[in-house]
Amino acid sequence: MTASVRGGEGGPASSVAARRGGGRRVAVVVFPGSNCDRDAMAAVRGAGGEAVPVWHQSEDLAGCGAVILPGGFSYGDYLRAGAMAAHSPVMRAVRRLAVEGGAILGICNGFQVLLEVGLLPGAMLPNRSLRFICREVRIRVERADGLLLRHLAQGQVLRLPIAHKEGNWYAPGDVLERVESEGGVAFRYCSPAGEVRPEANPNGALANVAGLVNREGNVLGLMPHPERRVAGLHGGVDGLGLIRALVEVA
Amino acid sequence: MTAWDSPATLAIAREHGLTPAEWERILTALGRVPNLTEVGIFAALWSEHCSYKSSKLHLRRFPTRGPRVVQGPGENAGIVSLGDGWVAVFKMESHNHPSFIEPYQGAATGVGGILRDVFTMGARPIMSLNSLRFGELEAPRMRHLVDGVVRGIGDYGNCVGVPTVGGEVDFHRAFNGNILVNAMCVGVAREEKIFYGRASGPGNRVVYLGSKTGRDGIHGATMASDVFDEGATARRPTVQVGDPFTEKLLMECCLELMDGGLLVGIQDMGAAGLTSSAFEMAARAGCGLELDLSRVPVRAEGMTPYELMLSESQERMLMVVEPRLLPRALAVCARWGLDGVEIGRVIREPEVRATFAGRLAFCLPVKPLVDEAPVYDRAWVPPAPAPPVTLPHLIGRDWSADLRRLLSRPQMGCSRFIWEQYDQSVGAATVAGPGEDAALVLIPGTRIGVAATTDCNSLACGLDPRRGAAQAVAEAVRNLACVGAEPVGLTDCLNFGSPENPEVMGQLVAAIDGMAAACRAFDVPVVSGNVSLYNETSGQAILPTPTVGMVGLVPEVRHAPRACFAESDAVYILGPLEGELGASRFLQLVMDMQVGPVPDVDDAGERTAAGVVRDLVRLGLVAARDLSDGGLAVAAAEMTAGGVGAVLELPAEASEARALFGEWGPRYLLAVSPAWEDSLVRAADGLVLTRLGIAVGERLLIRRSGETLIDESVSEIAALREVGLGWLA
Amino acid sequence: MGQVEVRVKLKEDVLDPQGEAIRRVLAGLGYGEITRVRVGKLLLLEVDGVEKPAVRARLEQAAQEVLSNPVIEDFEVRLP
Amino acid sequence: MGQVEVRVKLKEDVLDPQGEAIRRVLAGLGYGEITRVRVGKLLLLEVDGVEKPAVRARLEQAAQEVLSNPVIEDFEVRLP
Ligand SMILES: Nc1ncnc2c1ncn2[C@@H]1O[C@H](COP(=O)(O)OP(=O)(O)O)[C@@H](O)[C@H]1O
Ligand SMILES: [Mg+2]
Repeated sequence: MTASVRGGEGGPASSVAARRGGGRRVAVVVFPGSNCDRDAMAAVRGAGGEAVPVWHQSEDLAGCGAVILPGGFSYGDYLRAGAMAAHSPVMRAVRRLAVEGGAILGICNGFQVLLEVGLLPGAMLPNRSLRFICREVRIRVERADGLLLRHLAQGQVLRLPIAHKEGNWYAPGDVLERVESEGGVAFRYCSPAGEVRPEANPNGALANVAGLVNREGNVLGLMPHPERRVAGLHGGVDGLGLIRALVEVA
Repeated sequence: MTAWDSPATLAIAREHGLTPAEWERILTALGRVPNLTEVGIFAALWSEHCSYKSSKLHLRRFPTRGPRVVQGPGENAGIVSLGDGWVAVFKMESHNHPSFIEPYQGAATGVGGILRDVFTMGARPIMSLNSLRFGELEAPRMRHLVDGVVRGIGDYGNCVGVPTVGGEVDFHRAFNGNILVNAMCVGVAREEKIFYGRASGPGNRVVYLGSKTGRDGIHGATMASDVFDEGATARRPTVQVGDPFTEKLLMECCLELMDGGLLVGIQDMGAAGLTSSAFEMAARAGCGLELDLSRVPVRAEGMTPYELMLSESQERMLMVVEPRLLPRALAVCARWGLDGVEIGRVIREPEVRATFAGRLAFCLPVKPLVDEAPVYDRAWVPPAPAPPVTLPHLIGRDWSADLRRLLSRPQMGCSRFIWEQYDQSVGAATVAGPGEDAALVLIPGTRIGVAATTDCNSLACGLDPRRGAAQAVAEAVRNLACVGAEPVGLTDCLNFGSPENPEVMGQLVAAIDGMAAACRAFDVPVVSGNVSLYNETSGQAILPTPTVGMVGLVPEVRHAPRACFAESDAVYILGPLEGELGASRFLQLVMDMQVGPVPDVDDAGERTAAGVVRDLVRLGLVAARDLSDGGLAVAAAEMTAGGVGAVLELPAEASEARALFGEWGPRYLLAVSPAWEDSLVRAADGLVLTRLGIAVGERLLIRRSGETLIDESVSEIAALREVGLGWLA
Repeated sequence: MGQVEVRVKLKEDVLDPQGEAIRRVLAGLGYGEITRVRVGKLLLLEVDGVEKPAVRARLEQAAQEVLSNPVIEDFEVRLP
Repeated sequence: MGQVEVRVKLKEDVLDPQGEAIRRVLAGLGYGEITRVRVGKLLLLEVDGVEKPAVRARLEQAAQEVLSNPVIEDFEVRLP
């Protein structure tokens, strides 16, 4: 079902620029059960952007050129994480934005939604431990180019919290190969020194994948929560780079 | 005639847990014989859980007033002012029995209930905590219970998106047959946006919101089913299942309704469901309600008024709305995908009357049920003083081995395996979470910090309920100080055995006395709470566990409190060098002795020391840990969690056991960067402050007069602390 | 060796939040004809000696004690 | 109205940690004869007009597009 929309065949970014009204407006989608939407909006505002909540039933993104699909438990994650949100009307607008080259950031549940709609490859399985895991992890930046990753440095190690029960990324062998060869892995779980090792993998994700980016670089999904690390009192600001990049392209 | 409106008898009343005297009282109050549904309603509202009939008399001794108190006990949750127009709304509640029957759903619905108690007052929940008591891990079903409870708490809170940031857990054989699950929630609101559970304004509409009603947790129903049998199909009640997704929608919907000024009053349907919400809302407003029970949305077929009134289906609210605002209110509900259904209206007469299928189902006056519920002065005997004991001669032991033993016990180890299953940072406002002495969470969009901690040493309360309860308050004050917070209010959950046992009643009375006295001493008002009685199996009561949930304030958070050593810190102990060994973890877990006197709280000393620590932490000058469970040795071990060890030298005159493992009293371990040592010394002027050494390297070394008492590597400590609950991983 | 299917369902009267949420989404997508959804578990076991009565009895026991939660669930063992 | 059963199973080559965990627990309890466990979902739907071919086709579609994820799962719709 989702094959037809996989990819995002790279439309000109200019159409996005044309649509936006000058302000750095970032849409934050609110699904029933989203619970990191406020955090995402606060992070956007902190980075100098205007955060625009967009209800899941909306057919458009209020003219925003960038969107965050926030974390949470859309529809309770009662079927599969992100599965039901993938069918919300707003996701049609998100797909359009992807094709037009707008910036899309899926965090945690938002990442799961991006997989469910096929904007990013693979699927999420329950964590290897079968338990919800909330802890700080390190992720290594594998790509530092494109719309969303450009404020990061390749090989840089970020300290961010994870909080999920289904973050065990999986893809069939051929898909994994393609993802790897195309440089689709944006982040991998790693040790404090930046080594990608099995012990550093909190949930069993294939190839320690913590985040993926599409070929065009405008659709990014990750399990850790950058919006929870954007102020000194959060215990770090390692999430700021991503949020800033998003605000700048909005 | 159908069963639900057939006249009741004394026998039926007794099956519902009412006494013959209570039955007489009902007959007098009504001047007629109630029907079955009415007896069910009386039994529910006069139950221990709803009426506090055994404890009420004693609860009156709690100090409940203070300059910050906006709402004391009696509402769905207590409210204290935090300044700047903000208030904290909080409460703690038990879900012990349901969790023992079905741990996952029992714990989950416990969390759901306490969240509703808070958001029903117009507050957005910003954190959850929980206090857990399990039996020995080897006891039947115990691992299953631990696993289920932790998953239940996690799955529910995580899904709703309220961070679970603290709590406590203990294991003792006294809980083998009766575990404790106490959940606490703290919310915040603007003071002018507070809502109350009042059904005022005759003519206003009564609206049912949320999940449909099923035969969930209808208490009296199993016993009463015999009565139902005249043709009607009696069905067994079912276990309540939590639906955190609906709860999340309900929360957002209610907050939007309240923010938009669309409600007159609102209350969740908690224990005793529609019964308690209807009668309590009417009682608070001095009005009455008229309900059409046929309109209650149902999930199961053939539900009777009896069942509709007593169902404890979760995620349901009762609201009162002005008629002119009703369409707008219902539109908000619809937008959140929730069914809002008008089921009645407010009436002037102080009674609740309900029709069902066009017939009168019941008509009961509000006052006798709520305000005039029975209050008992149950017989009690003062707890016997803990027998004097001669402590063993404690010198020259292998103290390192003792520390290792302590750290590897489930009671003492790191509870990481529990709290890693909780989302601690959703909300992006958690400054201090599990693993620190207290939690500290910012009010969204501000730098105002709200701190919270739960505390109770069940063992100490078993030995000396009065002092044990007082110490729980003191411990909470110390824990708050360690994150820089001053106490502003307290909620409690009093978990005891049967009040019909004079000894248990004596424990309850003593614990309330101790807690009340300590609250006065620390100027902390009690604004909400919960009593859970009959916690026993085969006549064996649990250890008395009066859990304290204390909320603190940091007016402006500038620094995240730290709880670990940093390289080259100077390490001090503030307060007496030696603690007391009575009721200590050392005696319990190393010497296998559950004995000893529990000391009185040193009110003045605690207040002064807490004030000093609080100020230093606020300024970001020290890392602080109070010396409670396991004393100095364990606190120092915990402070190595950041990877840095310490070399500490105890003064020659210190008794080894009491300095290393003594507990109680205003004692803190402080780590301060050398640059701030002078400030620390000045701040502690007039208090006992002893420099013990420095934080350095990767070992924890504690010496006295050149002799090494403890020598452990930091990594070994970390590994040991994972042992106790490691099986959960 | 044979494949055994253990079907675990919530008891009829027990609330099924999952099923209800799924039903709502389906209704929103236009599948109004689906009027009720209940979610259960399907456990597919590979079992040695499944033809032996003793093994079959043990499977019943495993389903009751491990695979289902008798407080809220019913189960059914389907042998090959 | 009829009861429709939608069976959703993980694809054969996808790791099933839950199934494996259950197998281990069973083995620990002495049920060594259970050599493999796979966990799937059993969705029980009540459907109006299930006898109509159009409705049946729509059920297939719902199962494929909503109830299962083709990357990791297979599904089967069992009509009454
Ligand atoms: N059941 C629980 N839920 C959440 N956090 C817990 C739980 N049990 C313990 N914790 C956390 O673990 C830490 C250590 O607990 P404890 O030893 O009871 O602390 P303290 O002695 O300072 O009160 C605390 O930060 C506490 O919040
Ligand atoms: Mg403490």
